[in-house]
Order: sequence, then structure tokens, then C-alpha cells
Amino acid sequence: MEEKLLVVENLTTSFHLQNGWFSAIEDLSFTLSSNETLALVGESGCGKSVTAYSIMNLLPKPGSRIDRGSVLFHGKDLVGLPEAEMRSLRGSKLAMIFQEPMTSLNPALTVGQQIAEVLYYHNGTSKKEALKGALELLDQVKIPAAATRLNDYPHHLSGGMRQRVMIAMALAGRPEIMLADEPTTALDVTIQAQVLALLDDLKRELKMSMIFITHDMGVVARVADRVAVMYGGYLAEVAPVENLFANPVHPYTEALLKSVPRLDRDINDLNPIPGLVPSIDRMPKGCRFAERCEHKIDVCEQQMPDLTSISDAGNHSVRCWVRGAQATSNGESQA
Amino acid sequence: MSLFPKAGGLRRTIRDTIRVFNRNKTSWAGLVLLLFMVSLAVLAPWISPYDPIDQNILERLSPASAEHLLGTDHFGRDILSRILWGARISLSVGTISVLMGMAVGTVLGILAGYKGKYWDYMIMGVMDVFMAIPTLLMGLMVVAVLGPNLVNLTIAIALTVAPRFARIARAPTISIKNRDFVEAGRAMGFSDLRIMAGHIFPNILGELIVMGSLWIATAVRIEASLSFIGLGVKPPTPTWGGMIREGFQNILSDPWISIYPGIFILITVLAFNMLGDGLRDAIDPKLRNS
Amino acid sequence: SPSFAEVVLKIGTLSNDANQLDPHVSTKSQDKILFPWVFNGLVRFAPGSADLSKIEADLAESWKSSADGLTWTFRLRKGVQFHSGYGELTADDVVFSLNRASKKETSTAYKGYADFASVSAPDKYTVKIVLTKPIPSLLGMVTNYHGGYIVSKKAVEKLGDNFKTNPIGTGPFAFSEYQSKRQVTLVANKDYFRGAPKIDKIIYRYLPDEASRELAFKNGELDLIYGTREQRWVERIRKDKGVKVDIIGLGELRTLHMNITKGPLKDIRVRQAISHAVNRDEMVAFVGQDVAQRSISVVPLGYLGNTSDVPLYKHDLAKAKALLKEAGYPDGVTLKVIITKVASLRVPMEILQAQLRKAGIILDLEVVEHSAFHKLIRQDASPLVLYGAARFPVADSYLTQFYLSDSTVGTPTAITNFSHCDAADAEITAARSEADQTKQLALWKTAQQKVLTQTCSVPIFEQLIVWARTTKLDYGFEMKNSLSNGPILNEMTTLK
Amino acid sequence: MSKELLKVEGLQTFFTIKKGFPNPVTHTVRAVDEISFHINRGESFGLVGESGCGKSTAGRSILRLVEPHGGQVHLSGQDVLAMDKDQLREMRRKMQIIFQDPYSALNPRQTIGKILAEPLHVHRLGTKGEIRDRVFALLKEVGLPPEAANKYPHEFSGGQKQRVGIARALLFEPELIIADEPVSALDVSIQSQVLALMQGLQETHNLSFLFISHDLAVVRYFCSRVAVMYLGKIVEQGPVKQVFDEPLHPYTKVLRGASPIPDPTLSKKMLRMEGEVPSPLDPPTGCHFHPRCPDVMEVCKNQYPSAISVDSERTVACHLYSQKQG
Amino acid sequence: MLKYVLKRLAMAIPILIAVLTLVFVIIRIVPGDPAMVVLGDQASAEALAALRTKMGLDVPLIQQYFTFLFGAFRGDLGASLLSGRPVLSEVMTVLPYTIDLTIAGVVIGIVFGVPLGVLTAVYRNSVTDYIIRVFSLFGLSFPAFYSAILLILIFSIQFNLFPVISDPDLSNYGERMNHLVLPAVNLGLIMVAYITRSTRSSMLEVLREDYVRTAKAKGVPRFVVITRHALKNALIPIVTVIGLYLGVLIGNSVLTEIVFNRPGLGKLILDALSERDYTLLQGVMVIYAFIIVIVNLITDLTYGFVDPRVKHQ
Ligand SMILES: Nc1ncnc2c1ncn2[C@@H]1O[C@H](COP(=O)(O)OP(=O)(O)OP(=O)(O)O)[C@@H](O)[C@H]1O
Ligand SMILES: Nc1ncnc2c1ncn2[C@@H]1O[C@H](COP(=O)(O)OP(=O)(O)OP(=O)(O)O)[C@@H](O)[C@H]1O
Ligand SMILES: [Mg+2]
Ligand SMILES: [Mg+2]
Repeated sequence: MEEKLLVVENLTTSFHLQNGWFSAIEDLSFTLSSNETLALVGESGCGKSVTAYSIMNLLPKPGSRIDRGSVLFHGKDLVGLPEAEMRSLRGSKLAMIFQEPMTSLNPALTVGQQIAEVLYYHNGTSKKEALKGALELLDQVKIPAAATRLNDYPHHLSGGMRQRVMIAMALAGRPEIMLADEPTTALDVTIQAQVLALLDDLKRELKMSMIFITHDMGVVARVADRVAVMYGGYLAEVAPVENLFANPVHPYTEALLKSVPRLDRDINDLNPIPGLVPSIDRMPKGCRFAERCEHKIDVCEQQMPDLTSISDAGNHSVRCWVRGAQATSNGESQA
Repeated sequence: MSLFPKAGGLRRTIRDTIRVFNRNKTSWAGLVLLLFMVSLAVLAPWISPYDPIDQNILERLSPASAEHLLGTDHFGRDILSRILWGARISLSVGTISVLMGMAVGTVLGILAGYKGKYWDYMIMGVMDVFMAIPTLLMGLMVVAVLGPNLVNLTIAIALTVAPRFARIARAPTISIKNRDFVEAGRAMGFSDLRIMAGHIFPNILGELIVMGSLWIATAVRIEASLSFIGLGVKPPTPTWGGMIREGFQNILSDPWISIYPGIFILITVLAFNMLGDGLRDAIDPKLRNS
Repeated sequence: SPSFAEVVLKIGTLSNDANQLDPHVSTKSQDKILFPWVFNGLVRFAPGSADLSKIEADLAESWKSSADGLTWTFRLRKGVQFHSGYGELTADDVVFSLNRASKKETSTAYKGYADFASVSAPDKYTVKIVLTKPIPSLLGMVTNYHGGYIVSKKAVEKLGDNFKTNPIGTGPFAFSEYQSKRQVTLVANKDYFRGAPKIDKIIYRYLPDEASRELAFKNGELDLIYGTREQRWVERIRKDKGVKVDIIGLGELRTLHMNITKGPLKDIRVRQAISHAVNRDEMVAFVGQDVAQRSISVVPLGYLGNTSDVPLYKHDLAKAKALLKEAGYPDGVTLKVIITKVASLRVPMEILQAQLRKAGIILDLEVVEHSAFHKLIRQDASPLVLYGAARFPVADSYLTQFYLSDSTVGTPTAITNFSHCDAADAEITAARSEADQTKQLALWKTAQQKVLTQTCSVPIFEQLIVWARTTKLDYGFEMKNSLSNGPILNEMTTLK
Repeated sequence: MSKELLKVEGLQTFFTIKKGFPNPVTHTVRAVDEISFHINRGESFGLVGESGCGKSTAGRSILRLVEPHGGQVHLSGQDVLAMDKDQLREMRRKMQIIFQDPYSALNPRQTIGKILAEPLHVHRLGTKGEIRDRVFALLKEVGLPPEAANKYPHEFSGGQKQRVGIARALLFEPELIIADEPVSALDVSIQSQVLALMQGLQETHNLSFLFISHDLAVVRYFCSRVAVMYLGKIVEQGPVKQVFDEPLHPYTKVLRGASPIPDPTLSKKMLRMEGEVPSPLDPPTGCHFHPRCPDVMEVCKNQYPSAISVDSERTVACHLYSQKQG
Repeated sequence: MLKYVLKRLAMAIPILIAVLTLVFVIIRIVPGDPAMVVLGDQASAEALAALRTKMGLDVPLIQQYFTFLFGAFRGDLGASLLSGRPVLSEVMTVLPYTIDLTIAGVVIGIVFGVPLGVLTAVYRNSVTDYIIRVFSLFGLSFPAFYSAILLILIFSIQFNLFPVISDPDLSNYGERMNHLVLPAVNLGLIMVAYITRSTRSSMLEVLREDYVRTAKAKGVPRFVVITRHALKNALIPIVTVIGLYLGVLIGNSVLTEIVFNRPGLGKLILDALSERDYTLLQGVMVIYAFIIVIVNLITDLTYGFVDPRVKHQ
């Protein structure tokens, strides 16, 4: 079996709200191989960002905690790692880019300074060399006239350029894993296309792994090798991208694909998913999708199913009473 | 009568307020202190042990005792009684002046912010002129001109407060004016007045209340400062600042004459500051969830 | 640069600034205090006294008057030098000074010199004064007080307007520097004709705030301060180690003047009611035995001509109320009264306010700036005027300025007759040129009786002046009375 | 009654802005620069384009929420731009707007009931009882329970708030609704709910929509005709299927190619394109698109192409086609 | 840049004129007579009239107004009615004292306020946070005159460390500093309170910003995140606050100068007011308005300095 770069197991993270602790992600397990792109998809609030922050150990403190689970990076558990050690990983081995290129760059520092900083603190290069390195990185992310841009402040740049700067910054430490939290959601389609293409090229060149967070199934189709669909803090379905689109198993995945209008074909009637995504302090008891699910059976509202593999290759797993691996056994016992 | 009576309207408002207060406990402390001060002021005629202006030369400058809980001043007047009556002045001058300044300033600020263009230039231009004169100096001049009395003192402070509130009201007005619901109002054919009074004002009210309570604290201090300089209200009317000024003469021998009113000023200003501070934290949505 | 043994005396005085350091012009306490340190008169009160009968020679060595009392001749001391190299004092300077003092344009004391026919200098060291009528107390007019100070002619002519901030005299201390609103610095006049002073430098600081003065004194930043004129203060500060308190006369008489021409006060019964409502004993008790005296007449104690044989109204609230009722004010009256911010008048006024309230007379006090107060009371804006003053210690000065109808405020010859009193015009004028001392005294007595019968004013108490000093400061004589309101500092004064 | 409900001709809206410190310079943004189109009764007309191209400004100009600088807008034959204040009030009952951001579109200090009732009060449309009934009816129609009337906006999810926005737009029973990106801010699953709701309402009320969006898929689903905007100008318009399936203008092609399609087998071939969207403060000379255009010609750099009717329903503004014709 | 400064100064002219007019009008309504102040209470009516003529108080108000206005713009604020010295020189003698005091107050405010504010923001809701916040609330609530009195009682009278009267010889630096300590602390305390609070709230806001998260994600040391990334941006609102509270500061400096008997604009203005020294009063108000205008300008220029978005637009 190929080496698993990152193994996330039973990760559970909670937030403190007015009336107690509530888990935003629960029992999350997935793996990431080297040079692989895993897409995390799901609607707003399903816990995509929290997953990323939990891996990076960037959860807002106080007010949040990792209840259990582990994040094994090269076999080393990142959960509970001392802050100093974690910091040396952040920005070098593990890099992250964010959704809002407008607000994620420091308005008071030049683009060059912000990129050079990574080199300065991680590689111990001199400030001057770091700036030189920053210039190379800007070239690498295809920013025209990079030398002049080095001294620009973020507000001089357009959204697409800023996102490239963010990418350059993430690349500075030669990361093994890049976590991209909706990096193109705020961009126009044409610019999104450019950034996606850039990420694609870079990934190939640098042999990075990537966790790509998005809610846009179109983008998933474009970038992902494997897809993990999240709902209400749980993983609903994990599968290679072709499998998922060709054969969505979880009712949520299926409904999601059917509910979006498509540019390439006529859809006369949309099939909206009824109801709302529940918030973390009001999660239903059993399967969290149950109340919106067309196929629900009694057990769905009682108990959460496990994430089980349904394919022979072992690469397609689903968490569902009706269509998952537990379906037959439980369905029978229920019936 | 409301068209859609809210589920337990008043109770709900109270509940919301309590929730807001609970986020920052200092609001509670401030409120309690303040209510205490206000009740002292309101009840002064009944609870103050002596007539605040009654002199008793023979008992002058006596320290705290069973008869005079906080002692007497250099005219032999009961300090506790004077403080209680003085609370009425300090609190009412502070509150009324800020309310006046707030009313004028808010109207002008909303107008300037909403109408923009020359309205903005004119109004804010005039406000800038007033702002170019430091608060205390403005009070100093106005009181010196109109003569020191309660009304003039109040006007003086209101004059310095108004331009600040114009500023405070203008900034959020400009940002709210660009919010879609204002645009929606215009698309519905609402008049400017309705939009300003019915839609913008309620949305900046929270901020105004917060700033209001902080400015009352300042106003109480200004009143005390003007009285300290000797531009307060007429004798023998008791005011806290005036009492400190009078007591200052005897600060070395009979410090309590200044210390007691000083403590009351401190507590009152503190109470308003705490209340305003807490409210500010509670009302600021950015500070709210964390 | 401060030499190692320089003796510096630091004084804290009242008021926030000098007014004018011109002795002929300024009558302000803060200025008056330092004039006797810088200037001399032809004669002087014995240091520490204000007794007219103890006048000694000063710039003049000797003097005599003609038999008819109309011509006075003074022999000057020789070799007296003006400060800052303005040369020797000569008769010319004296002539110049006395003429200056008697001119309206250059002096505020000019009224007192109305009966001077001429002042001349027969020779360098002789001065001759010719009068139009005899003035029995002429010597008083050439003492070290107000118009009597001798200034340098050369300096006045050279400095012009600047003289008022750069005074040149012959006294023990010479003016060195004036910093507005801060201080005046004087330095020892090493050539002083009575010998070089032992204090090298005087820093005379303007510190209007009593508490600040005291704090600074306590902290050793000041050696001598103008004190708070209250018994308690005096007693307290006396207890401190190394502190000596001097209570100096002559006192300032605090009088409540009532405008007899206006409003309810037109009715004599209302004025009498006020007189009865005033409680002098309480007032004195407030201010304190050591620093206040109950006044006995409209002329202050210790003034030539003062008498207790006058109808002073006793404190009697019942009578006050009855009189008010009789006058048609059964529910009392309310009077809008203007008063200065300055504590020495405001505080007694506040006490009066409380006293009169008990008789149903409500005073609505408007506290204004001191200068506004002076302006307004001269416009008859206040029916009651509480005024405190010390004048040259002769009954005439007081009676003329406060009770002669010539001096009524609002008239061209106005001085300080706030009550519009006209009861004793004849007596006051007659007494002034009465050569016979006994007759003069009788006239003054009648005048005082008449003023009180008309109830023009309520004399209340006399306020003495308090100075506190470190015991290191020794005047060299007993400091009892001083016309300047301040201690006399001269060559005898030492600071250890 | 004519088929044509709204006719926009040569509409222009400019903004002047000051930029720079310490010495600001005034720039003119031609946010909407001579656009023309029409909308038929009962039709949904789409307006697509990238951020900042002037879509919202166009919508707001038609409603006169911003004052246009030129051109003509006719609603049912009436000249909207010539109306005085009173006429404008009347007109606004026929033409309403839905906003993109459901959070900012509702006054956070008013209950939903108040938000919906106030306009009726202002226009004196009925007694209190009638107004109340109308509000409840509308809530029901947009799929909200009657209790919603007592609640405040923050107590609702984005999709529910957008429903309130739609209900408000329906208050006066307008003929035309300008929907400015009504679903862009919504979650995927909610987006389809709201789209379905709007579609249903359109049928029952015979509404016309000016549907502004940057999402071609949504426009393709919702609209019958579409105009593509680029930097203040319409570059192409026509029936939605024709425009998206066989785009003429190079920009439309780019836009289409860049739009992700949820199908891994198709989308890996997504178009790659260089160049940034130019600043509207300083648009390129000639055809605004020429710096990014794969088919750029010399003429494109100097001259803005005029709109050419390709057939009765399609126009395109591109030199490629003017030459073919000429 | 120079052009901008000049333009801003030109824009201040109408404000200054308006302030001048306001002050002129207000002052003339005040009762009281400067001639009387000069001549004293025994002066004759004639002498008073003569002096009024000499002081230029007998010409029509409107003429006085224009004389004053034109004078002011030539930099001539007239002569003090009382001392006869030019107003400008009166102001200049005391200005160093006020400037010393104000700058020291602001410096104390910044030196202590900013770090304390950062501390409270970083350790939000901790004991440190509460303690500092309570102290800053107290700082705000003390009237300036009251804190001044307490400082004197404690440090001068009790411990005998500093003089009661702050009236140093400016050429003697030791004395100048020694006399400055208490008044500056008095002024600084309040400034510390204001700055701590505003630093805290602007730091809290900035710490929530996405770019701070970015900095953390880059693995930059915490101290660098707080200073270089957060504080640098938080400074912008802090500058505003410092500019905004200058008015308060001036008010407090007046009170401080009074209690410490320190020469300065505050005492000058109070004296001028109590003595009806019209020209001096006008002059000082003009200077104050001018200072405020200048400070506003400096504040705006500082924005350009700390906020590249402003600088490079
Ligand atoms: N700091 C926090 N405090 C409390 N709750 C939080 C916090 N951050 C996230 N949550 C909750 O955790 C849940 C998951 O949030 P998360 O940000 O991971 O969602 P997401 O999938 O990234 O959504 P989006 O697409 O909106 O970014 C949400 O319900 C959110 O309310
Ligand atoms: N009030 C305004 N003042 C100045 N410029 C404006 C104003 N409103 C819009 N603009 C400018 O006009 C141009 C068009 O803006 P508009 O909002 O119409 O674009 P849009 O196509 O709706 O964009 P988006 O998709 O971001 O909503 C933009 O460059 C914008 O910056
Ligand atoms: Mg997220
Ligand atoms: Mg828009």
C-alpha cells in the first residue's frame, strides 16, 4: 500500500457556546496520500474549516478543544504537540491558504515582506536572501513583473493576484501538504479558473498533497482525486472523484448533485433538498441528514451509522443505514 | 397598538437586555452603582439628615460622627446632606446635558450622513468649529458669559457634547445608508424622514446609548471641573465639584470635606463608564461571539 | 548664578499676578505689600506699627510746619541712592513724586492731595509744601503709603509706561525682574541708607490658591505666605513645628452696604430688619477671635475718629421679622445680590445669606469674577454690597469714600458710596478742614451716628491679615500692624 | 397590451470617485455605459458578467435608486427617467427589487411583520386588518409560517431571509422584479429551494424578472434570454441556450469555459486563460476585452465594436462579426 | 506632500475664522471691565474712561472685530490689555511649559498605554486583563483636578519627592524634569487609561482578522504575530484616539496647571478670563484652535505613515 502522509482518526472538535460544549466535527477519519488532492465538500457550517484548523492546530483558544482523535503526520500525532514544535511545522511542512484573499493578507506589510517572513523564520535565511526567495516565488506563481510587485502592498493587487500571493506564501516553506480552504470561492469564474490551473501545475511540479475545501461540486470535479463529503460534522461519503460523481451513494451526495442547475444541460425541474442544515447546538440524535432525507427509515433517527466501505477496492465509504454496508444487516434486524 | 404583537414584547426586551448585560458583568456592577446613586439623588429630600444649606457655625469642620455621618464643612453644613443633594445636580446636569447634546447632535449627524453633499459639508463644518474648542474651555467660556447657574452649565456641556454625537451618529449612518434595507425602503417609496427616523436611527441607537453613558461620565466630570474652577452653580447650592473646591482650602487639616464628594464623583463616573463599557462590548457584534 | 551663601526669601502671596508695580497707582493688596520694601516716604510708620503718633523720620531727617499750619518744610537725608544707578535722591525727586501723586492721570491717591497748593524745592535737600487749608494729619500723607512713596524722577521719565513693571525706589530691596503671572524678584539694595539687608534676594510669587500656598509652604518651597484669615487655619498652622504666625492689623472692615434708593430697601424698616438679622458674633466666631474683631461703627477700629457711641443694631431675629412684616413683607423678601468669587468676601456673604434666611430674607447670590463684581456694584446692579476695605487710618477717608453723597456710585465723582447715603454730608465736609482736633472728632462722631440712623450700612466685622513664616525668618522687630497689609522687610530682617 | 414590459435604451450611469492621498484625483467610473435591452411580460431576462462589470448598477439605475446620466427606460411605455417624485412612487409599485445579501437587506431592528406591513401603510393600501391578512398570505406564499411575523431577521437562516425579501418584493404585486443575485449568497441546497420558489411565483403572478447573476448555470436554468456584460457594456445577448451553447463573443466563450461543471470527465478540460479583469476606473481602449481576447485583432485595440444583430434575437458586439458582415 | 499640508492648512482657515468670531462674540458678552481691573476699585470714572480709550475698548465692536481678525492673520494677536505685552509673547513665554506637559502626558500615555492594552487584549479575560481594565476605568473616572490633589498629597507632602508648585526654570534641565514629573503623571494617567482601552479594543478587533490567522498559519513566532502583524494595524485607530482625546487632554492640562500652579496656556486662559483680558483670551483661544487643527493634520499624516492603504493610493 502506498504511504499515507496524513492519517486523521476519529477526530472530534468542540466549541464552547452559551450553553455548553458542542462538537463541530465528530469522529472524522480520513487519509491523505502523497501527491493526492482530497476535496472536502459540504455546505456552510458542516465543519470543513474546523477540520483544517484542527489539523493545523489553529483553533481559536479559548473556546474550542479537540476532544479525541489523532492527526498523524508522517506517523507523528499533531494533536497535543507542543506549540513550539507545531509552529515549526506550520508554514513549512503544512501550509494553508484561505478563502478571502482580500482580508487574509496583512494590509500594513508589503507582499515581499509577507512572503520573505516565512523563509526568514523557517529556513533561517537572511532578510535579504529571503526577499530574493520571495521574488522567485512570485515568479513561480506567475505574477507579472514580480520584481516591482515585491514592494507593493496588498491593496494594490487584484483579488486574483492576492490569492497568488497567498499561494506563494504557502509554497515558501516547500510544504508537503497544502490545505486550501475555499481558495477560489471569492473569485470571479475566470480568475478562479486561472488559480485552479495554477494550483494544478504547482502540485504536479512540487509533488504536494492537497486538502481542498470547497462547496462547489464543479470545482471538486475539476481538482480532486478523491472527495470527502461532509454533513453536520460527519463524513457522509468518501470516494474517488469519478466514482462519486458517477455513483453517488449517500442520499445527501445524490440530492446535492441533483439540486444544482447545470450549464451543460437542460434541467427542467430542480430537486431542492427540503429543510435546513442544523446548527451544531441543535443536531438531531441519529443520522444528521435524516430529517431531510427522502430514504430515511426508523433507525436513521435513532442512531448514527458508521462510515463503512462499500467497494471492493476499499476506496468508497459511506455512512448510511439505507445504502451503507450496515444497510442489509441492520435493515433486516430492524424489519 | 402593534400590528404583530411580539411574543411577550416587554419581557423579551428585558430578557435581551439581561442577556446583553450578562456578557459583561461590569455592566451589572455599573448599573447597580448607578441605580444606587440615582436613588440617593431622588430620595435626597427624605433621607438627607439635615438641610444642605443650613449653616451651623459652631459645629463647623467637625469630623465624622454619629450626628454628622460624614462630618461638616467649614460653614458647619452637613456633608452627607450636601452630597446627597449635590447628587441631584451632578446627575441631572450630566444626564440632561448629554441628552440635549445627543438629541441635537444625533439629528444633525444623521442628516449630514444621510443627505451627504452640501448638507454634510455645512453641518460637519459647523461641528468642526465647535470641536476645535476643547470641551472644558467651551464650558468655561459659555459659563463665564451666561453666568454660572444650572441651566447655563447644562447648555455649556450640551454644546460640547452635540458635535461629538454628530460625529458618532454620522459614521454609522453612512454605512447603514449603503445597506440594502435602506435601498429597499427607497424602492418602496419611503420618504427620507421615514428612513432616517424609522430605519437608520433605531440601528444606531445602541451605539448612541453606549456613547451617551460614557459621555455622561465625562459630563459629570466636566461639571465637577467647572465647579472646581468656580464656575459651577450659585452658592449655597451644593455640587460635588464645588464641595471639593471649598474643601481644598482645608485639605491638609480636614481632608474629608474634599474626599467624600470626590469618592462620590469617582463612583458615579465609574458607574457610567462601567455601564457604557459593558454595553459597548455587549453591543459590538464583533466582540460578541467569543 | 546662585552664589553659595545667597540668602533667598521665598514668599507666596495672594492673587495671580501683579497689577501695576507703581505705588501711586496700584491699591491692590498683592502690590501694596511689596512697595514698602522697595520705596520710602519722607517719613515712616515705625516698622511693625500703623500708629500715626509714632511716625519716624525716613528720607526726611527733620521737618517743621509754620504756625498757621499751611507751610511744611522737610530736610532730606543726604546721600540716599536710587536703585539701579538712578542717582542720588534730591528734593527734585520728592517734588516730582508728590506732584505725581496728586495728579489724576498718574495717581489714584490724587483726591487726598486736593488741598496742596504747591510743592517746591528751595534747594537740593529741602522740600517745601504749601497748603490751601491746614491739614492736621499732613504727615500721614508723606509716609510710606500710597501717594507718599518717593519715586525716581529720572526713572519715571526714562521708563515711561514701563515704570509700572520696573519700579525704581530707594528702599532696602531693589526691583530685579518681573515675570507676569509668576513672580517678582527683588535683590538686596547693598547701598541702602540704613545698611545692607541681610537677605540677598526675595522671590515674591503669585499663588492665588490658598491651599497651594500652604502646601508649598509645608513642603519648604516657600518661607513666608499670605495665610488664610481664619482662626482654625491659624491654630492649625501654629501647631506645626518651625512655623510662626503673624496677625497683622489694621483690619479691613467688612460692611454690608444697602442701596437706600431702590426696591424694598427704600423702606428703612427693611434695612433695619437686615441689620437686626445680622449676627456679628457668629461671624466673628466663624472667622475667629484672633483674626477678626466685631466692628463697633461704620469707621474701623483704630482709625482716628472711630467711636462706639453709635446706634448699632443688635442681633434680634424676632425684631427683624416684625420689622419686615411692618414694612409689608410678612413672607419675607428676596434680593438678587452680586458677589465676587474671592473667598474673603464670598464666604462672609454666604454666612450672611444663611443668617438672613432665618429672618425670611432670601439672598439670591450671583457669584461673578472679581472684576465683574467691581464693575457691577458700581452700576448699582446689586442692592446689597458686601465690601471690605482698609483705608488710611483716619475717619475721614472712610466716611468720605463710603458715605458722602459726592462719592455715590453712578455719579461723575463716584467713589464707593454704594448705599447712596447722604445723611452726614455736612459733618463729613466740615470735619475735613476743622483744625481743632476735638471739634473734628465730635463732627466725625455725629457723622457716624447719622449714617447708622439712616441705616445706610451694616458694619459687621474687621478682618485682620494673617501671615505665616518659618521661624528661620526674623523680622528684627515686632510685626503688629502694617498699612501695606504685609510684613515689613528691611535691613533688620534675617533668614537663617 | 404590448408584449414588451421594460425597454432600456442606451442607459448610462457614471460614478465619480476620489482616490489618492495626499492629493486625491477624481476618476469617472462608467459603471453602465450605453446598454440596451428589453424584457417581455412574464419573461426572465438574465444579466451575467464578472464582479464590478455594472450589473447591479444597471438594475438600480432602472429603478432610479441611482440616477442614470443618459439613455431611456420605459416601463409599459412610460418614460421612467422623466418621472417626478409622485410618479416615481407609483412606478415603484410596479417594479421591485430583491437583493443579494439577505442579511443586509432586512432592517435588523424590525420584525418581519413590520418589514412587510410598513410599505403597505405608507402607501395606505388597506386597513390594519387587511394589511395583516395580506402579510400572512404573503408569508404563506413564500413558505414561511405565520409566527415568522413576530420574529426578527437574525432569527432566520439566509434562505428564510431571502424568502422574506421575496415576499417584500411581492407586496405591491409588481409586474417586474429586479433580482440582484438573489441566490449567490445562499448555500447550494438552499439556492435550489429559493430558485424553485421564485419560479413558482413567476408562474402564479405572471412576473417578469431582470435576473442578475454571475452564475451561468443558474441563469441558464432560470432565464429565457440573457445579456452578457463586460466592463459596463453588453457584449452579447440572445436566448439563453443559444448564447451559452454556441457563444459568439470571445468573452462569452471564456466565461463559459471557465465555469466549472460538476462532472469530472468534462471539467478537466477546463479552459485556461491569462490576464486579469481590468479596472473599471481605467478600462482598455477600443474593445474593453481585447487585452484578454484570444482572437484579438488590430482594430479591437482602437475601436469599440458596435452591436450587430446576428439574427432576430441575438446581438453581439465584436469586430469578428462586423468584419464577416462587412 | 507639502501641497497637501498647505491645502489642509488653508482648509483650516475658515475654521479658525469661525472660532475667532465665536470667541470674540462670547467674550464681549461677559460682564466686567478690564480698565477696572487695571486701575483698581478706587479709580475714578474719568480715569477709567481714559484707560478704556487707550485700550481701544471704546471703538465700535465691529471695528474691534476686524482689527482683531486682520491682526490675527498677520500673526499679530494684539497686546494684552492688562500687561500691555504682545499676546504672542505672553503665549510664547508659557507655551514651553504647556508643550512639555502635553508631550510628557502623551508619551506616558503611549509608553504605558499601548503595552498594557496589548497585554489585556492578548490575555483577554484573564486576571491580568481584569486588573488592568479596572485600573484604567479608575483612571478615566478620576477628575483631573482630583488626581492632581492626591498626587500632591502623596508625593509632595507625604514623601517630599516633588515640588507642590511646578514652576521650573526652563534652562535648568534637572529642575525642569523634576517639576514636570507630577503634572505629567497626572495627565499621563488619564491618557494611559484612554490608550489602554482603545488599544485593547482595536487589538481585539485586529487579532480576529484573517491576516493574523494567516500569520499564525505561516508559523511566525507569537511575539511577531502580536507586534508586527496585529499591533501595526491596531495602531491606526489608536492614532485616532490620541488625536481625538487631545481636547480632553487640553481640558485636563488646564486643571493640572491650576492645581500645580504651573505656568501654561491653561492658567493663562483662566487668568485672562477672570481679568477680562479680551485680547489675551482671544489670543489663547486662537492658539488652542490652531493647535487642534495642527494635531488633526498630524493625525492624518500619521495615518499615511502607519497605514499604507492611505499612503500609496
Ligand atoms: N469559533 C467558533 N466558535 C463557535 N462555533 C464555531 C466556531 N467556529 C466554527 N464554529 C461552528 O462550527 C461549525 C463548523 O464550522 P466551519 O467553519 O468548519 O464550517 P465550514 O464548513 O467551513 O463552513 P463555510 O462553508 O461557511 O466556511 C459551524 O456550525 C460553526 O458555527
Ligand atoms: N456608489 C458607487 N460609487 C462609486 N462607484 C460605484 C458605486 N457603485 C458601484 N460603483 C462602481 O461601479 C462599477 C460597477 O459596480 P456594480 O456594483 O454595478 O457591479 P456588479 O456587476 O454588480 O458587481 P458584483 O458582481 O460585484 O455585484 C464597479 O466598478 C463599482 O466599483
Ligand atoms: Mg469554512
Ligand atoms: Mg452587484
